[in-house]
Amino acid sequence: MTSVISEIRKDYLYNLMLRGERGDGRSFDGYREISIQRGLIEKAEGSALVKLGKTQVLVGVKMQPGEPFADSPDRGVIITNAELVPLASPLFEPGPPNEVGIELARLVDRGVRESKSLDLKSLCIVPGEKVWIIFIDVHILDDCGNIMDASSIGAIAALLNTIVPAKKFGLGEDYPLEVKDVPIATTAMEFGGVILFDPDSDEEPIASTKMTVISTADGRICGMQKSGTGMLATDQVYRIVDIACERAREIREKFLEV
Amino acid sequence: MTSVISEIRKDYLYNLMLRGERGDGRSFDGYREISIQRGLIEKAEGSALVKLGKTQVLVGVKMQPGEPFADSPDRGVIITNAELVPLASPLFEPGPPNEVGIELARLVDRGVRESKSLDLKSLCIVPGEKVWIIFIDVHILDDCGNIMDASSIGAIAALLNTIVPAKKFGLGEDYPLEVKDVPIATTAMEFGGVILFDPDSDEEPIASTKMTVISTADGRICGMQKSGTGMLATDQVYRIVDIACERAREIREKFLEV
Amino acid sequence: MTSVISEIRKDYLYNLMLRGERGDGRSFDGYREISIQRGLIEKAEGSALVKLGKTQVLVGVKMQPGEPFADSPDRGVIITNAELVPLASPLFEPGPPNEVGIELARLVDRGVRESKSLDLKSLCIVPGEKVWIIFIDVHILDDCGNIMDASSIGAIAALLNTIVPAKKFGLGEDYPLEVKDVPIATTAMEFGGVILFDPDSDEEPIASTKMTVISTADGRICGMQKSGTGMLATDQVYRIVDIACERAREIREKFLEV
Amino acid sequence: MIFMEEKISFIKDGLRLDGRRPDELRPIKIEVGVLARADGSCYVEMGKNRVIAAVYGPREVHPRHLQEVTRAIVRYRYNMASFSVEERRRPGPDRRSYELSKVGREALEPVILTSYYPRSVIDVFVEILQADAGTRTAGINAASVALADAGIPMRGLISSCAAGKVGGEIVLDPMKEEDNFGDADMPIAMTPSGEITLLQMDGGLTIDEFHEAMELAKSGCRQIYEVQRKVLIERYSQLEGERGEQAEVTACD
Amino acid sequence: MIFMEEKISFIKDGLRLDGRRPDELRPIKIEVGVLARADGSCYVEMGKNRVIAAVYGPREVHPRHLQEVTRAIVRYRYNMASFSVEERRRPGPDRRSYELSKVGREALEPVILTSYYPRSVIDVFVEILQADAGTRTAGINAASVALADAGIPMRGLISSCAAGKVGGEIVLDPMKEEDNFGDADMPIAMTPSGEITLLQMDGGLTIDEFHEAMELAKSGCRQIYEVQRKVLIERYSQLEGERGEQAEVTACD
Amino acid sequence: MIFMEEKISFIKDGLRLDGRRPDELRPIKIEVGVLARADGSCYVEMGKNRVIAAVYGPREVHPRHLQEVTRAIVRYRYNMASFSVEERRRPGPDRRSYELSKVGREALEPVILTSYYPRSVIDVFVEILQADAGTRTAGINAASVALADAGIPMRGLISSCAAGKVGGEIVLDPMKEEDNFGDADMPIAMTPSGEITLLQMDGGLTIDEFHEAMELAKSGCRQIYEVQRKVLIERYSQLEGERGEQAEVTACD
Repeated sequence: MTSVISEIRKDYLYNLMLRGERGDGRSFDGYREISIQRGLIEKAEGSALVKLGKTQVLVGVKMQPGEPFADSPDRGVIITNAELVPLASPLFEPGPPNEVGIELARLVDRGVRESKSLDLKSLCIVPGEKVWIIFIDVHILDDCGNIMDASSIGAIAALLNTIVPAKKFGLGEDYPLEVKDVPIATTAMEFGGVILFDPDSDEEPIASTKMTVISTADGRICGMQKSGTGMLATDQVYRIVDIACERAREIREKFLEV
Repeated sequence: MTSVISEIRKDYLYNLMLRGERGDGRSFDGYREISIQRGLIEKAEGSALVKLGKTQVLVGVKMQPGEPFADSPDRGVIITNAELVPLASPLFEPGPPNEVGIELARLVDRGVRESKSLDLKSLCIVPGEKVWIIFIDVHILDDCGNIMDASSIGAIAALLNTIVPAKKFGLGEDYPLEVKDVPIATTAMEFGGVILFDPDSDEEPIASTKMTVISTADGRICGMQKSGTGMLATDQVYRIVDIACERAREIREKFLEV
Repeated sequence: MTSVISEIRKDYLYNLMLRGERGDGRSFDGYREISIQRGLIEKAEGSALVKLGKTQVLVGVKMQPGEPFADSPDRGVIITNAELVPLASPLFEPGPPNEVGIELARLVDRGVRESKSLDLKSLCIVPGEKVWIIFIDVHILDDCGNIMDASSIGAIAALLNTIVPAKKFGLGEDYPLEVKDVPIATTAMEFGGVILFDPDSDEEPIASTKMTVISTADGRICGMQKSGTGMLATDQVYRIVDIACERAREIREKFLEV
Repeated sequence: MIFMEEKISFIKDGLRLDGRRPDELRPIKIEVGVLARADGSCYVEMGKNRVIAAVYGPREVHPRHLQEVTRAIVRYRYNMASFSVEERRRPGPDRRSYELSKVGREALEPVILTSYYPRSVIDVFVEILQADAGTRTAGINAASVALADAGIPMRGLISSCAAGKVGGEIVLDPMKEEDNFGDADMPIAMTPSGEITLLQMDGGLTIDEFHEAMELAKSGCRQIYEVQRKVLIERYSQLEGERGEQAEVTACD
Repeated sequence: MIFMEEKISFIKDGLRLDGRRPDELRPIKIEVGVLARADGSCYVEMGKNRVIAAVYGPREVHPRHLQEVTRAIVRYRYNMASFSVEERRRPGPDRRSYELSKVGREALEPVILTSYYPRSVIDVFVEILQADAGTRTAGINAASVALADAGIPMRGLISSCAAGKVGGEIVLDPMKEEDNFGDADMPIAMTPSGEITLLQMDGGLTIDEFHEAMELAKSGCRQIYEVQRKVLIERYSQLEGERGEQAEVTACD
Repeated sequence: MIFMEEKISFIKDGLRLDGRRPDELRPIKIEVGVLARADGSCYVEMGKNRVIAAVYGPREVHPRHLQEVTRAIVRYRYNMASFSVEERRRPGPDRRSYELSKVGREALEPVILTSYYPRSVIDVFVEILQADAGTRTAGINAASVALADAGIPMRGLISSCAAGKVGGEIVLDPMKEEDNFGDADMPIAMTPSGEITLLQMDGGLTIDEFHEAMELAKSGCRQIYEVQRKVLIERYSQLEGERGEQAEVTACD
């Protein structure tokens, strides 16, 4: 049953694509509507609820003093975690993160880290002893496709909204967390030679390959990840990267510039 | 097979109840025989083997100095755990406690804690640094019904029997643990409008609802928990609470008064 | 299918044994060829790749300063672990060590420990505070039978090859780990009254009982373990022990004497 | 009940620390149909608590051996987001969540007509996004509406609310400070006709105080029921009108 | 073997620290049929060791794929209560319990007629309530009697006992101090006809000492076997008489 | 990318710290058929990396519900030995190994003709015996040859290699220091005809640098492919000749 329906949907979407169309009328490189609601979780130091079409992701940032890693005694610590809770999709199961959740968390983490959006040295309190630990917790609420990009937007939006809770720990007055760059992940999928950006939950199951590109405000690439069991020609990769950086710029300017 | 037999037993017990009777001849609010053997485990600071009819529960209390919780630096710590080991019932499985075991442990813990039978402040050794940790370990040996009440009786009996091992840790002479109240849990089940106390393992499977009431020496309620997938009318709840406090008083006076 | 083939093999091997023969032409108490390659893993403080026939086991030794156990404050710590990774056999599964892996690790550990081949007191750095932790990690690569003996040989060979990394931790110059004895485990299996040493992967499945004897350079026994669901007559046990000590002596002299 | 060093005066001039009367609920807000993937869903705010519930099913049971021949099984998972509390908590269930999942399931199952769907499962997932005392009752209220939204046949909605004892007085719907430093906390859940499906208590109550707390908690449940009902009615009329829009109703007492 | 700072004199005037002769068992007490839910059960005290064993089965195997077509599988779970040792241990199995569960199963399985019950499982659960050196042997002794009590067909009872080397001498059934500070420990288990089903050793023994220890341990097993047998005979005659009473026999040496 | 206190000069007189040119691979050594139990196996050294891969299958799927009706599933397990890195790591998978197992599988699956073996599984196990930057690519190279050795039908071999940016320059196959203190790392895998099956990047690259790194990494893959091919050809001719011997080819550049 399921497979019959999915075959029919696959055919339908494929025929649409041959005519240059998508199920919801978007262009191949167009994104669904984006909205960002910051500060929903007062108990978190920063938070953002991102809606990307019907996809909903809530990101909370918590901060507390803790020990630095031995190999970077004068730098703060970032810990990123993603919960793909079964509330969000019939396909998610309870339990510790599986490889999809782990890959998502590690990609979000890589975006924040490699873009150098946080100055980890400024998060040192006492070198070798006490630094700020920043927990970025991604909580998927409704998976209607492309939770990767929604999570990435949510993470940086929550960080932009974060107040360092210095007072609570006797470390002076609270102050806004300094964010030096705004990395944005954009994801494309490939199916039958066609490249689509921001796939929704109808399109994702027919993708053989997805590719995520994370780019910074100055147009540099700071992270990439191909996933899925298909392959991409080099020129497809180059094209995805070009469009990805362009889309990231638009999203950054529209929603996240301060 | 199993379900045929259980249907027959259900019918049989139901018909008995209509005539105001129980399988073993007890009244609806009567308890099975209780015996308490203290001090069986010399290696524990306190211990009690409780027999409630054929149900057997062994509770051991161990004490050692440790760190207090950050939010109560001048108070001792109680940690209660219950092991429903597969030795005790064909229905128990090896592995970490499931929700039944966790609920049991948390209820036993609540009885000790909320009755204020232990003066946690007197268990502080060095404020903020070192306090007594009290481990209450409930080991179910034979589940012939109502392990909740047997465990609750076992816990307080073992505490009443506990010697603080001060000498072993260089903290002066050993002394008996001070116990300021004797909380007793009593459990009723509901089936077809009838309320039975201290259900045995024949009766428990037909219960749609159980309710446990924990009460203190001065007749106050210090804990309650409804469990099971049925519901109770308010007057049923009130009736259970009244009888529960009465039964608890009898058990306390007969077995636990010092 | 599998069981038909295994029945046939069992018959074949049994008939061979009746004629005093083994599948590969060895005598009943003969070992397969042994080769030991030390130092393959430069990142480990000591390492040895042991080939016992086609069986391959890689043992790595790592050392780092750490806390002593409370009940032996002036002694180093040995931690032995065995990974029966699924690369090594169609019968191994991913996941934490099962009882076979645990038994193997504990036997290897017992050999090193009970033979007193390491002077744990000499591994103390600051009594009660800092001692050397020695990790012996056994990594099975190809299980063609008798991984027990291969692991035991690998462990002591790796230890004989270990350089204490004092410099890395600011504790003076590096120096070779002192090894005071060379314990060797030898394993026999029993089948239909016949005792075979060093069973290969064709022979192991038909064993009802195995017995491992670990002996030291001076011919003392420092560890024994019977395993499997069969039983042994006392004179069988005595015979195994005699041959085991003899075989161990030969292996020690040929491969491990320094 | 955490210990308190200084005596807090919880009630002053007949009003509580947050300005409520002893028998007054915190502001409550309920939205239904907030998630697209779930079969039914509901978002609830009770004071600063923010919880969301989703229902999936009836659907196939995995693993199979949990399947029941004559009825649907009900699963209920209470889960706190890492960022929902003052100090970040490690993700994953702890002993408290196992207990709250059990009592949450047992609060709802009595009204679900499970015999309609043999061999299947009804999954209820409750996520606590922000916690401020009373998450178990807020979660049950959300789950109850989400079950209705998913079209699961029920004997009635379940409404849930706590009563507590603070500063010697019985109060409705205790918030964080009252829960932390109060003398007793008693969450209940009930059907529209007043049958009790959840009852827990810890602290210390005399029998008389217990009766008073019970009646107060029941009155709280009745008020919550009215909001739940109103939200669902609007949702259905709206669905008949426009189809697919979200309903939102805010009610304070 | 833990290390010892000062030399303890383990044997004085031919007697050990607890007054026993070198070839003397600790007091042993065996009760059969001590649990109502289990199919067979047994309580054993050997010195200060207190262990209880239960047998369930033959019964259905879960999960199914563990099932064997031609015989019953045997499972054996050795578990220590948290309060059974000097310093409280965390509940749940550690590496030692996995090993002891394996060797315990392999000590008993040789005498169980597993082919009588294809596709089923015989579950043996051993709980160590108090530990004082020798829990594995006490557990095997209890499990063996519990198997008989459950009516599982066996070729014979298994009896288990350790010999050790302390202060240069081979002794029977070492207690805690002798185990901690001794030179060798060698637990064995055997059938009534003397076949070895468990054999472990750690420490240091010459071949001659090993032979001596083996013979001593076997004599210990024979003594234990007599107690096991006596208890079971009384149990059965009692069952024929009164039905359902518990049998208790205490025997020292 | 770990932070570096002092500026290291990564390239001096056109050569890197280990004497390589920017577009030069580390010495590579490949052996095929190194394990007797596995259906296919391969040992690879790339610089100081030592990895071994085994393939089992096509074989039955356990647990069953993972089975696919129309094709074989592919499993890939990347595992580091405890002693493979500078500081001993705890055994068992961490988040990094889960990710590398996923991308490793996705690098190989595109060329495996899985439809030939419905309802079965092809298991690929990669053990990192010593790690020195580039273990994921070394593992994929080994796994690809092991698949061929196991006779699994494939559209072509997969070859894998990284390019990086260090000291402002794009270099091939970064070793440990270059990876730790460099500006970017970009591992790829590709088919003989140049299609990309793995692509990861972290650090910072302009679009132009990215193009340069891509072309360089592809040239590295082509060199590795030649070694893989040569080793397999020797293996097969050898098998035809002597049967059962091991093939070994060492190639640098």
